[in-house]
Amino acid sequence: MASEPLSRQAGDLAEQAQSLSEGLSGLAQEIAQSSAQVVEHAGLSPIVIGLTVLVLAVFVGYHVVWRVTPALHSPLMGVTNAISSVIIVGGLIAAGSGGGGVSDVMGFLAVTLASINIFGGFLVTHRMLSMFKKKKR
Amino acid sequence: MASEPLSRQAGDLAEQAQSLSEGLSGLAQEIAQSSAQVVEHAGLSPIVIGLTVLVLAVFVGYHVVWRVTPALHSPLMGVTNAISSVIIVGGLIAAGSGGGGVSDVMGFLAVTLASINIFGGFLVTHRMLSMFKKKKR
Amino acid sequence: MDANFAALFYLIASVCFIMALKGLSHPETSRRGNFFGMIGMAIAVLTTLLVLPNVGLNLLTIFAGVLIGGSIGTVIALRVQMTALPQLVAAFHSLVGLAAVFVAVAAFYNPSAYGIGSPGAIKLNSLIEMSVGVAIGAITFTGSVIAFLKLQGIMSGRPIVFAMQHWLNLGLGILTVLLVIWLCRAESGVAFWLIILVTLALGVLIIIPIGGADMPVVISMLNSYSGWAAAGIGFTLENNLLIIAGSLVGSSGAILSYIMCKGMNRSFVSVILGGFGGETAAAAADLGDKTYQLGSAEDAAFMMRNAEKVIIIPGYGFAVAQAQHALREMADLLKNEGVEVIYAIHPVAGRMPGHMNVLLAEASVPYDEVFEMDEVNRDFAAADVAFVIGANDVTNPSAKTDKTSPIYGMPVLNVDEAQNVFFIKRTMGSGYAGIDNPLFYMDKTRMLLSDAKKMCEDIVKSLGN
Amino acid sequence: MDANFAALFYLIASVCFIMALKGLSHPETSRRGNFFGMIGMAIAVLTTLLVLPNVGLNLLTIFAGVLIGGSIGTVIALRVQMTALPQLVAAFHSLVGLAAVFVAVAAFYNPSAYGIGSPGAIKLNSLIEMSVGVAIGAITFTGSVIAFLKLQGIMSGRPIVFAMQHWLNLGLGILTVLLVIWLCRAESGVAFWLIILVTLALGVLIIIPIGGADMPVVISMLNSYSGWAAAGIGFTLENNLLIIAGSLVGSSGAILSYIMCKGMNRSFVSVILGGFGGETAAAAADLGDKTYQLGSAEDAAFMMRNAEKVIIIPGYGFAVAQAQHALREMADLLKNEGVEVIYAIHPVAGRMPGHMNVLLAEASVPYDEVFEMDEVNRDFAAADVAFVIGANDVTNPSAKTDKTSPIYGMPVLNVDEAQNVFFIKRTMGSGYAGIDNPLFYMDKTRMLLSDAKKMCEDIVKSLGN
Ligand SMILES: NC(=O)c1ccc[n+]([C@@H]2O[C@H](COP(=O)([O-])OP(=O)(O)OC[C@H]3O[C@@H](n4cnc5c(N)ncnc54)[C@H](OP(=O)(O)O)[C@@H]3O)[C@@H](O)[C@H]2O)c1
Ligand SMILES: NC(=O)c1ccc[n+]([C@@H]2O[C@H](COP(=O)([O-])OP(=O)(O)OC[C@H]3O[C@@H](n4cnc5c(N)ncnc54)[C@H](OP(=O)(O)O)[C@@H]3O)[C@@H](O)[C@H]2O)c1
Repeated sequence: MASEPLSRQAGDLAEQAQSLSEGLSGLAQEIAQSSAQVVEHAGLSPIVIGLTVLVLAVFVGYHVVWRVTPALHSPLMGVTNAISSVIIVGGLIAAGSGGGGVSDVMGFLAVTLASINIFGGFLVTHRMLSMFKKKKR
Repeated sequence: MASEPLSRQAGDLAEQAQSLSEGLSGLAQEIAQSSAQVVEHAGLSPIVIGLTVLVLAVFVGYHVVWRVTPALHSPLMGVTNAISSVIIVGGLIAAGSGGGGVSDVMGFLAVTLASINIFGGFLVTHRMLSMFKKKKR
Repeated sequence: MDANFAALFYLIASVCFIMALKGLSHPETSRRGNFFGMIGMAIAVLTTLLVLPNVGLNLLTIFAGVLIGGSIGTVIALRVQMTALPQLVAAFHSLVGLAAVFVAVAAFYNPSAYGIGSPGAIKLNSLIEMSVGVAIGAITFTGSVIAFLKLQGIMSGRPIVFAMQHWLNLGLGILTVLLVIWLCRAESGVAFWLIILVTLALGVLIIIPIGGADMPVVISMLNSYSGWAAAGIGFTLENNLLIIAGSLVGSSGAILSYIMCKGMNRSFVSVILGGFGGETAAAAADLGDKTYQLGSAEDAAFMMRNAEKVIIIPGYGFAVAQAQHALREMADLLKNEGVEVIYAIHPVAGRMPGHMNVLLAEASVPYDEVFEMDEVNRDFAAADVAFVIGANDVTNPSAKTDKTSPIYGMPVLNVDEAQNVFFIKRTMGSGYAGIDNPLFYMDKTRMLLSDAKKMCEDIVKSLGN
Repeated sequence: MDANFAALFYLIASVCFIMALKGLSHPETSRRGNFFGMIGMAIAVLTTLLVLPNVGLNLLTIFAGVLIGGSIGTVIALRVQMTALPQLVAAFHSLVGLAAVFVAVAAFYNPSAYGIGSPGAIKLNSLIEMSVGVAIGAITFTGSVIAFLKLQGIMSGRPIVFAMQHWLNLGLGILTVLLVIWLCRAESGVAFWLIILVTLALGVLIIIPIGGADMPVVISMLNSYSGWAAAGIGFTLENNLLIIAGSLVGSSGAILSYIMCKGMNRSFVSVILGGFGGETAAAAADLGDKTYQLGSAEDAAFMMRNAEKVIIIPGYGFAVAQAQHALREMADLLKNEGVEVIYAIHPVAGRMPGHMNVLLAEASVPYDEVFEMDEVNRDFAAADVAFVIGANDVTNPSAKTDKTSPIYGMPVLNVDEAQNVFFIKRTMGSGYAGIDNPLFYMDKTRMLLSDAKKMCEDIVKSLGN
């Protein structure tokens, strides 16, 4: 009699544990699903978002650049040169995250080169632009 | 003696089940975390993305509309009227997902009203534009 | 369809909309632009239908809606007279506003369809976006209805002003904000419907103090609003197409409002606060002691036949009288006699931007004979005749000279520089700005007091002899 | 910093960049525009530093890099002569290209820092984006170096052509694609470095056949490339700022290339395929039987002093001779005598878009005395003297009349319509396009064969007497 309840108890326990684990795995599935849904809904693929941004930015660039007066086309080259050095962001990530070895060196070099451009580009543009003066009347 | 192994067996079983369920819950947590990470990385908050798109689109709109020739400002009002009816997308979702009751009716009404605008707007613009003719020389 | 694919198609639709507006930069490309718009809309609708998970029989409802709406729209578009364009645009705007309200209501009662939560548990930011959308939509709706009624003449164009008006509006605005807070706290249906009611009332109250003739600015403003409403709902649906299209429309309306205000030399705020420009508000002042010279159709015909260059200045009265075809006939006869005839359009001639251009185009006047103010203003000095038809304010030289004039600083057409001036209008009364026009009393001016259409027909007869 | 906040700051930086380009629409607003650019860049850098999880001591490395790079950049920018702008831009572009390569290498060896996987297990799309970035970067690097060497005169400007050249380039291009496929399959480091090597070689090979004078188109094209490289890396980093800034630069470079090609009436493809425009390539043909008239500094001084209107047309030789200050002095003396002096700039005068404008501005010529071709071309008929200094092709009337001319169809300045023409150049040789100029042999033309700067100084002396 003592063994019976014990074994039954053990069976119960096992069953309980099983149902618990089943419940948990169900939960796990649910979580996985629901968070997958979130991904699907909130985040379109980053490529698609990037593409949207790219297309709009090209339209903006097209219109803005066509409005630049031809007299300032040289400064335009200077400014865009400096702006394209925004790639420094990539260098900062490499240099700043301490991956060690190659990545660190590359990051440092990228930051240095991009800095030459940023300072050089904006400054030379500033020099050009500050020469453009209106007639004194 | 028989009860001892049985109870031990039961205890083992229970322990196993527990470790199983623990493992499962760990798994569930991991899944939840990893998918949350995906969300965080791939999808910036949709509001931020929306804002980016909005800002760029406003720039595009600004430049494009300023280039519209004043002679075509009336057709411009016609076209933008039709384009703003793109809100029909919202109506389609309501009417097409069968939520029943209010939502269905609202969806139907929104689709109908937006359609008036879309057809009316584009057509009246077309009528206006087809009247603009160059001098025959 | 996969959501990512859908987003790509939506992007294509957005580009189509941008191309539609780009096309309007020139009459040559404008029709293609309009087609781009249609294609964009078709892509948007089809993509949405394909991305919906279980459309099934609901497709029938949708088709019914499109069919009914499409037929109504088509009939209206084909029947409407070009002189009634301002009203039409106002009416259409009201529909966009109402549709936005309906969409927001649907989202409130069936949030799961939009993926923004479940009934009673809608995401907070969605609730806020939704309230903004519904509020702008409701204001657009009733505001446009009032604008329509005023323009169509069903309601008097006179501004309706009363004490504490702006305070009342402010109060209702604050009330709306409080209701939105209530809605966000409790997601209460009552709060939601109260927001709709209050903003519907607000739409009426904002527009009634604005005079009938200021309605074009109002329409553009509401056009802009409807764009922002669409963009707001785009945030709720996380749909970039709605955000992009909404922004395009929003900027367009804002720019047109700005152009109009600048053309009238008035601030946007003064237009919106209202109380100005009842069509018949101000009586023409001290007319008594000035003398003017009446002319006849024969005088005009004789003078213009013997001119080398005639500049025609159409205005609001030209649209009212529907004189475009008669005018065109007159111009043709003159051109046959070797007279150079061109048209000069002031940016705010008529009651809607570009209004005159459409009317002239309707009468098959080639668009390269029609010039904007800036292009043509130097030519008046070399013109033998300036033929002003139903225009008034846009020719008023006191805008250039008289610092006390309410339109001082507004750019005007240099009609006073022409050798001879003819004015077709029915009375010696004033125009939209309610002020007298010194041009009427100049030696070189002849007043042709008659309906514009009738006078043109008379001149045509005289030219025929 | 939270990624969402960072994205907002990046958005602000993007807007700053857009405002920077917008500012350049007018000289008045241009300096403000440039400041916007600087602010945008500062925001971008600071945001990135704040969003990095564990910068720590690496901050020192970063500061060192910025300090070193910044100092070098500053010194160069302050020292460079305005006549050396084309070279400078080329040199700067090469650095952007190289930086892009370095970033891609860093991403390949430390992908987890960029959140694109772990070493040996990089996401497929990131691998593709990375290869595109590294390839464009490498081509930009070596291509710009060649352009720099040619413009600086270290390397001959003559096109270097050999048999099967374009096939070789095509072969290398295909090889690159194959290597990218290998990289995507195996994520092999060897493949990655081979891609870099091959594209570095490709950059050299693409540019050497292009003549020195076509370098400005090449520079713009490479500018565009560097923009797209940044945008490509923006996709890898899922960073909208890089995508937006890259697209702005990409469009800008493309538009400038287009403007230059149109100004030269050549197709972009013909420029890129090369073999044209060695500075000294074509000898001036059949000069023997035509006669020209020599003039002197005194002639020029006398004629211009007695003129009412003088139009000055500067060209490439003006830049080479660094004659800007002497010319300015000459113009001042003329203006003191009551002569109206203006400058006419052809879109492709000199060797870089806007080159002449910068040189004139350097000599403090007010920008409202400097006119674009379209603004000024009608004025030549009313000008007493057209004073051409170091320009040639941009005045050549055979572009208007001679269908067999290689520059037929290129828009030119109507110098032939002026009453008298002076040409300062050193020889009777041809300019960039290598063709003879019929203007030299007209009755009203006097050739002032001398260095541009010296001749201007001589004229100044004569005017002084
Ligand atoms: N275009 C826009 O977008 C816009 C927007 C808002 C406001 N506005 C305002 O509208 C005004 C437009 O100037 P406008 O010169 O075109 O118009 P206006 O100054 O309002 O003058 C119109 C004239 O037409 C005459 N008229 C009316 N019906 C006529 C008929 N059947 N036959 C002949 N003449 C008739 C009227 O004189 P009688 O009564 O004596 O006949 C009136 O003086 C400006 O003040 C502008 O600020 C324009
Ligand atoms: N601006 C751009 O963006 C760009 C880009 C690419 C190509 N291009 C091409 O460059 C050409 C520009 O036309 P351009 O008329 O300015 O130049 P050009 O046709 O190349 O003629 C320049 C003239 O300057 C003379 N010259 C050179 N050094 C001189 C000095 N120290 N003093 C006096 N004269 C000197 C040369 O004659 P001598 O040798 O006899 O002195 C030469 O004939 C066009 O063909 C254009 O297509 C321009």
